[in-house]
Amino acid sequence: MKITTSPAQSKEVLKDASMLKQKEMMAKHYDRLTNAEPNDNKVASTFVPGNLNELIMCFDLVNNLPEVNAIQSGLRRKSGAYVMEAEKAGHSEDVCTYVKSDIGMMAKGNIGPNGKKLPNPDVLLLSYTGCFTFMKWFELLREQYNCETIFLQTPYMADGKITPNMIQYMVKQLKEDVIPKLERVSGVKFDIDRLREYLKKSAEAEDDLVYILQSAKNKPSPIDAYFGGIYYIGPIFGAFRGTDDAIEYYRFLREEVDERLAAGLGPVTPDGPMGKEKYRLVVEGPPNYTNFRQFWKMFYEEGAVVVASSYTKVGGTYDFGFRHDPDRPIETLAEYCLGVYTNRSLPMRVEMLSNYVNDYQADGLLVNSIKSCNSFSAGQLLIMREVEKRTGKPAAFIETDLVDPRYFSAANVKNRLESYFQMVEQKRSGVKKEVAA
Amino acid sequence: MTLSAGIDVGTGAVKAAIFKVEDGREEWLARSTLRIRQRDPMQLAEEAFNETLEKASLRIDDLDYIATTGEGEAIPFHTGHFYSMTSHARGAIYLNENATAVLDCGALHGRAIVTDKRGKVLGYKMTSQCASGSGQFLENIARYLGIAQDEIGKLSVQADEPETVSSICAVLAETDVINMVSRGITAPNILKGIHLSMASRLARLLKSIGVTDNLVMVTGGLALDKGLIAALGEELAKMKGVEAEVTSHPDSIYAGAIGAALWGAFRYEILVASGQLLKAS
Amino acid sequence: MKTFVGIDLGSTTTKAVLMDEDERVLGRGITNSRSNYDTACRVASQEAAIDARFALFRREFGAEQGDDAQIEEFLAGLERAFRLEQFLEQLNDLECTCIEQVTGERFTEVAGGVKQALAEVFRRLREEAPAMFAPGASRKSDFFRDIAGSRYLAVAEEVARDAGLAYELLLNVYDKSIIAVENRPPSGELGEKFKRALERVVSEGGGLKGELQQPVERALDIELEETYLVGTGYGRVTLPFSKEHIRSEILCHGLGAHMMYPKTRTVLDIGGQDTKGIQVDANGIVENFQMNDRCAAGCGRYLGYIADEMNMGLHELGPLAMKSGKPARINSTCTVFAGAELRDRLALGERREDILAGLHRAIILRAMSIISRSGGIEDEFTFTGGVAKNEAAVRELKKLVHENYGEVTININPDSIYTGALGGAEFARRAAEDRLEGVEA
Amino acid sequence: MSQSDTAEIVARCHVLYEDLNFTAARKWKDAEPGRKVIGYMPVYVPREIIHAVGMLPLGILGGGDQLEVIHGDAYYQSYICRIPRSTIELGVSGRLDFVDGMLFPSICDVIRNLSGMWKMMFPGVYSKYFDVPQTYEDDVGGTFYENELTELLHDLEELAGRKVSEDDLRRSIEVYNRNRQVVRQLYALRAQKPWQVPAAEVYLVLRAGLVLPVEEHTDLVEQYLAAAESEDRPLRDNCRVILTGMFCEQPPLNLIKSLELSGCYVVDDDLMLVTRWLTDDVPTAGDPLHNLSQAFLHHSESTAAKYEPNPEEKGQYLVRAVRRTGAEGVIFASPSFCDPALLDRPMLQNVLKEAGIPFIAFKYAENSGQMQPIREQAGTFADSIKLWSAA
Repeated sequence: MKITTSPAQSKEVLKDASMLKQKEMMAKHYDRLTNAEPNDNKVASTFVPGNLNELIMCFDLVNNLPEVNAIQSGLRRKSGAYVMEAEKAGHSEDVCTYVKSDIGMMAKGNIGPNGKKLPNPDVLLLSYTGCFTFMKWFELLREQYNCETIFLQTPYMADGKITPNMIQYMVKQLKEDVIPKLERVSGVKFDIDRLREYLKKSAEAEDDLVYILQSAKNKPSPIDAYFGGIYYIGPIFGAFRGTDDAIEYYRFLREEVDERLAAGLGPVTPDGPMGKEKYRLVVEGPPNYTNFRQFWKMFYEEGAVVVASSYTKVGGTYDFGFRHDPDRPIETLAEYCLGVYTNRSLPMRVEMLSNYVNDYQADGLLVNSIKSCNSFSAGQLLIMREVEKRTGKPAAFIETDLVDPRYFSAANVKNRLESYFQMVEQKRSGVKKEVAA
Repeated sequence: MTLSAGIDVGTGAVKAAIFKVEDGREEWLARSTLRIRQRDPMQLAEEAFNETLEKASLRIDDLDYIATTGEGEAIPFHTGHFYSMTSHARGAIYLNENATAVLDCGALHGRAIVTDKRGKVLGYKMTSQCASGSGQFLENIARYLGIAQDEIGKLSVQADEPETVSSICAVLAETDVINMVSRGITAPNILKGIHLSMASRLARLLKSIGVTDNLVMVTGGLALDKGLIAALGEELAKMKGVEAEVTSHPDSIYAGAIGAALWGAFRYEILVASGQLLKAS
Repeated sequence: MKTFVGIDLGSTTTKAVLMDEDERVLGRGITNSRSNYDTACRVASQEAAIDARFALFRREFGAEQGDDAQIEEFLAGLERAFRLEQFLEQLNDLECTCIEQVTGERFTEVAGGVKQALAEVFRRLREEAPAMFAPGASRKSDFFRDIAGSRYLAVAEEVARDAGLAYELLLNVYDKSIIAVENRPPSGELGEKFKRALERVVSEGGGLKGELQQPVERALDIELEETYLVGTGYGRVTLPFSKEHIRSEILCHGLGAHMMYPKTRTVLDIGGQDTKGIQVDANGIVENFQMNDRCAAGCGRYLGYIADEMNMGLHELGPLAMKSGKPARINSTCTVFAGAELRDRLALGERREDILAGLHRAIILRAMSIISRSGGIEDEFTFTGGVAKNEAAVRELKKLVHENYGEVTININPDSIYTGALGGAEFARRAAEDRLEGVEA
Repeated sequence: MSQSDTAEIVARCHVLYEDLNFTAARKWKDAEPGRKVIGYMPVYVPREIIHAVGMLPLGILGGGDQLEVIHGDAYYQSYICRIPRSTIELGVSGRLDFVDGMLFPSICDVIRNLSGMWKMMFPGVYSKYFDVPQTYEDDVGGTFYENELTELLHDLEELAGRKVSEDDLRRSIEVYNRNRQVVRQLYALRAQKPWQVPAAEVYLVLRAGLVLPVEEHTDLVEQYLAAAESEDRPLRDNCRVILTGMFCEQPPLNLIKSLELSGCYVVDDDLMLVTRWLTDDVPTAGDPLHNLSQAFLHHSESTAAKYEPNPEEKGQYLVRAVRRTGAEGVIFASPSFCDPALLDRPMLQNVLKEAGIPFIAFKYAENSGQMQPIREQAGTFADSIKLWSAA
C-alpha cells in the first residue's frame, strides 16, 4: 500500500502516491504556462469539455484551461473574492461563477496556483461543447485579450444520435477554419501524422482510465469515483491527453488500484483509508470546490463511497467504447466532442445514470445541483425522478455551487445527506426485518 | 425668488421641506418628519406638508412648485414628481457640496448614485433580490437581540471579532444569528457582522457604478447608524482602486425632501425661462 | 415508570413528546425555540412532563379523557390554576429583570419615572392575570413571551402616555428583558406548584374536589424515568446528544404521521423555515422526500412577518383571510419582501382579507411544488406542522389537493405540530427495545 | 376592412394575450379536420416551413404573471429562470394538449435541456431541438443549417402526411414577408411618434401574432396602424429609450406600462424577436430553404443567443438602433438567472459607454409583481435625461 503523507499541504492530509504524482504533473504544467513567455511558447486557452489537446499540441501551443484555473481558485479559497470582484465590475449575481471567478482572477492580476502570473493567451479556442455559457465566456475574454478567437460549434446530441450532418459540419469547421487559424497563430504547419501519433497515445491512457473507473464495480470499491475521481480525470481531461506523461500516470494509477483491489481495501480519503463501505452512490453533477474536503468528509464519515459519477465524463465519455482513433483523425475529434456528457440529451443522461446505479450496484442516485451550471442542472429534478422510477432506488438532491462559497451551506447539505443515508438505512433494516419475520 | 416644497414618502417615515431659492442662494425655511407606523402615508404626507407651511408661515398658494419623491406619486396636490435617486443625489450635494456619490440606505433597498457637482445623476444602481442585507433585516435582528434602533451603531463599533452571516436568504440568516447567540457570540460582533455584509453589498454597488475617489454621503433611514458607516468605510478601504470616503449628515434623512424641493425650484425656473409657464407674481 | 422522549427542535418552536412503554403518548410540551437550545429542550421536556402528570391523574382516577365531565372540569381547573401559578412566577421574574435594565445613559434623567411606570405596568398585569386564565378565556398564545408581551405592550403604552414618558423606553426595557427571562425557565419545583394550584382550585370550588386530592398526590409521586431520548429537527446538530440519539426530522415526521394515521402515504410539513414533502410506505418508512432549497420563501416564518407587519397575532391571520371571496394574486413569497408587497397592495386599495387570502394561497402553492417534487400525493395525505392549524391555509390546501390529485383523504391532527417529536419518541422506544434485545441500533 | 379604433384592437389582443388555454389556436385547429399545431419557444424558428405544410405555428412564451405554477416548480431549482417552469405547467396542466409538436430552438442550456424533458414527459408528441449554426460561412454554417431545415421539413411532412413543393415554401415566405413589412412599419411609426403608439400596445399587437394565423395577424397590424395614425393622443414630457435584453422570457405587461408611466417612451425593443428576426424580406426566387438559410446567416437580428464572430461588431447594433430611432438612452431589462443575456450585458454596456449613450439595467421575471423598484429606476433615468438634456 502506497500511502504517503503530503508534505506540501497541511500535514494531516493523506494522499495516495498517485495523487502526489498528479500534483507534480499539474505543478509542472503550471510552470510551463507561467514560463510560456520567456520560453517563447504560445498559449491557447480552451475548455475542458471537447478540448482538442492533441490538436493544440500539433501546433506547439501550451494548453490553458480557464475552468481548471477557476477550480484551482476554488480549492485555494480564492474564488469567493474573484467572484465578488467580477460582480463589482458589473456582472450579475445570477450568472455562472466559473466565468466570474476567471474574470475576477484576471482583474486581480491573473496569478496562477503557483503564485506566478498566467500568460495572456495568443489564441482563444472556443469550442462550445455542451454549454452555451462558454460562448459568452470567450466573448468576454476576447474583449479583454483582444486576440484571435477560433470558434468551433459542436451540435447538440438532442435525438440521442450523431448524424452525418453533425460530423460533416464539425469536420468542415476543423478543416476550413480551426486548423488554418491555428497554423496562422502558431506559425507551425499542420502535420496530420503528428496528430495521429498523439491520438494513439490518448487511446492508450483512455483504456487505463476506463479500467480504473470501472474498478468501482467491486465491493468494496477501491476508489471513490467522484471525490477521488476528480483527481483521476485531471490529466486526461486537461493538458495531458495524448502525452507519455498521461500514459505513465494512468498505468501507475491502475497498479495502485489493483493493489487495493487485491487487498480488499476501499479508497483513501484525506483522513486516511476509508472505513467500512456502508453506502454506494452514483452522483450526478459537478462537485463543490470551495469546501471540497468538508463536502467529501460528509460522505466518508458516514461510510458512503461514490461508485460512479457523471462529472468524470464531462471531458469525454469513454466507458461506452469510444476511443480516439488515429485512423480517422479529424472525424474522431468531432465524435469526441459530440460525446461529452453535457452534450448528451436528457434521455441519454437518464439512461446512463440508471445503468450506473444498476451496474455498480449502488444504493441510489445523489444529485448535486450546481447553481452555476445550467447545462448540468436544468432538468436534474426530472432526471432524478426518472432514475428512481427505472431503478427503484431512492435518490436525493442537494444544492451547492462550483466555486462560489456563498452557495455552500454546510448545515443544509449535511442535513439532507444525513436524512438520505438514514432513509437508505431504514429501508434496508425494514427489509431485513420483513425477511426475518 | 422661487418658493418650493419637497415631500418625500418613504417606507418608514414621511418628510417634508420648504426652500426659498434666490439668485442661486438656497434657504431652508422649514422641515417636518412623521413616522408612518401603520398609518396612511398619504394623509401623513399632507399633515407633514401642512406643518412645514405653518412653520414657514406660508400658504399653499405661495409655493411655486410642490415636488414629491419616494412613493409620493399619488399625492394629489403635487406639481411634479422626481424619483428618489434623482432627489437624493441633489439632497446630498446640498448637505455637503463635495458629496458626488450617495448611498441611500432604506429599509428594503439600497441605492447607490454618482453625480457631478451639480447633482446630475451620472449612474446608479439598486439592490434587489433577497433581503438579507436590508435594513429591515437588521431591524429584526436588533429586536431579537433586545437592542433599540439607536443603540445598534454604538454597539456595532465595539465589535472585536465580527461574525459574518453566511446565508443568502434573510430568514435562514436569522437562524444563523440565533446559532451565533447560542455559540456565545456577542451582540456587537453579530451586529458588526451584519453591518459588514450589508456594507460589502453596498460597496460593490458603489464600485459597480464607477465610484472611485468620491465623497459618499449616506442618506435614508440608516444614515445615522454609526456602525454601518464604519463598516462601509472598512469595506471601501479593502477595495482596490476605490479611495472613497464615507460621510453622513444629521439632516441626512431629509435628503429626498431637500432634493425634491431644489429640483422643483430648478425645473420651475427652466419652465419660466423657456416660456412654458408664466410666473404668478 | 419508563418513559421515552422525542424532542423536535424546530427553528421557531421546540416540541417534546413523552411516551410510555405501550406506545401511548403521556404528554406533549411546546415552547419557543430560542437562542439557547438546551433551555428550549429543557422547557419543552418540562412542559411535556407537566402534561404527562395530567394523563397520570386521569389514570389514577381510572378515567379516559373526556369520560367523566366532573373530573374533566376539575382537571381543567387544575391546569388553569397551574398555568396561572407559572405565569405569575415568570411575571415576577420579568419585573425584576426589567428594573435591572433601567441603567445607563439613556435613563439618566428618567430612571425614577421609568421604574415607577414599570411598577404600575406589572401591578396591572398581575391584576388582570387571573382573568386571562379564567374558564373560557382565550389567550393570544400559550407562550409566556406572547401573552406577557402583547399585554405588556398594550398596558405600557397607556401607562407611558399617562406618565408623559417615551413609550420607546419601556419597549426597549422589555425587549432586553424578555430574552433573559425566556432563557430562565420557571423553576422545576413542579410538585410545589401543583400543590399550590390544587389549593387554589379547592379554595375556589370546594366540595367534591377535596376527595380528588389523594389520587392527585399519588400521581404526583410517580417517578418518570427518562429511559431513552431521541432528538430531531433543525437544531438537532447542536443538541447535546450523541449520534445514536439523533434522527433526521424527515424520518421522524414520516414515522410520526404514520403513527397518527397508519394509512398515510404522503406527508406535508410546513415548518418555520422549511417545507418538506415526504412519501412513506405502509410501515412509516420514508421512501422519498424533498425540502425547500436555500430560500425560505413561503415557509411558516412568512406568516410571522405578515402578522408583525399587520400588527396582528399569528392566530388571527387565518380567520381574517377566510373572509375573502377574491384572493389577490401574489407572486412573491420572499418572506422579507412580504411586508413591501403588502404595503404596495394596501396602497393600491386592495382589501386586507383578499391580500391575506392570496398570501395563504401563495404559501400553499409553494408547498404543492415541493410535494410534486417529492412524487405527488397518494392516499392518505397528512398535513403537519404549525401552519396546519391555520384554517385559511388548510382551505387552500384542500382545494389544490383535490384539483390536482382527486379525492384523497386529508388528515390534519390537532396535535400535528408534535408529529416530529412523536416520531422521535417512537424511535426512542424502539431503540431502547433493540438495545434490550441486543440488536444493533 | 372596417375602421376600428386602437382600444378595440388592443382589447382583442389583450384577450388573446391573457388566454392561457389558447382558445384561438384551438378554434383554428377544430375548424378543419386534420389541421395541426406546432408550438415553438423563443427566440426564432422558421415559421415559413410550418406554414408551408399547412400547420399553425404557435408561439409559447411561458405563462406570464397570471399562471399559477404548481407542478412546474417541481422541475426546477430556484436559480433557474421562470419560463421553463411555466411552460412545463402549461404542458402538465393540459393547456397544450392540442399541440401536435414542439420546437425548442437553440437559445440556452435551459431551453435546450427542456427539449429532452419534453421528450420524456410527453412521449407521444413530436418534439425537436432546433439547432442553429453559430458560424456564418455559407459553406460551413450555411450547409449545416440547410440540412437542419431539410430535416425539419421532412419531419413535418411526415407529421402532416403530405409533401410540400418548393412553390408552397415560396408562398409561405411571401406571406411572412408581408407580415414582416407591416411589423417594420409599426416599429417605424412608433420610433417616429411614440406617444401615438404606446409600447404596451405594440407588444400586445405583436403577441397576437404568436397565436393567430399569420394572414390574420398581418390584417390586424394593418388595422392597428391605420387606427393609431388617425388618433390624436397627448404628447407627454417623456424621454426616448430603447428597451433591450429580453430575448426569451418576456416581461410582464405591467413592466412595459410602468416604463412609460415613469417617463420613458420606448422607441425600439427586442421583445418577441421571432417577429423581426429576419431583418429583410426573404427572396422568393430560387431555392427557398437556401434563401431562408441565407437570411438567417446574413440578415438576422443580433441577440445574446448568437455568437458574434467579429469583435468590432459586438454591440454595434445597439448603437445603430439608438442613432436610427433618436433614442436618448438604453434600458437593459433581462430575465433573472438568464446566463446569455446577463453575461452579454457588460459587453454591450461597454460599447454604449464608449459611444456616450446613457443606460440603466435591471432584472425581472415574467411574473414579477412589484413594479415600484422598476418605476424608480426608470423614473430616475428619465429624470436625469429630462433635467439635463440641454446640459
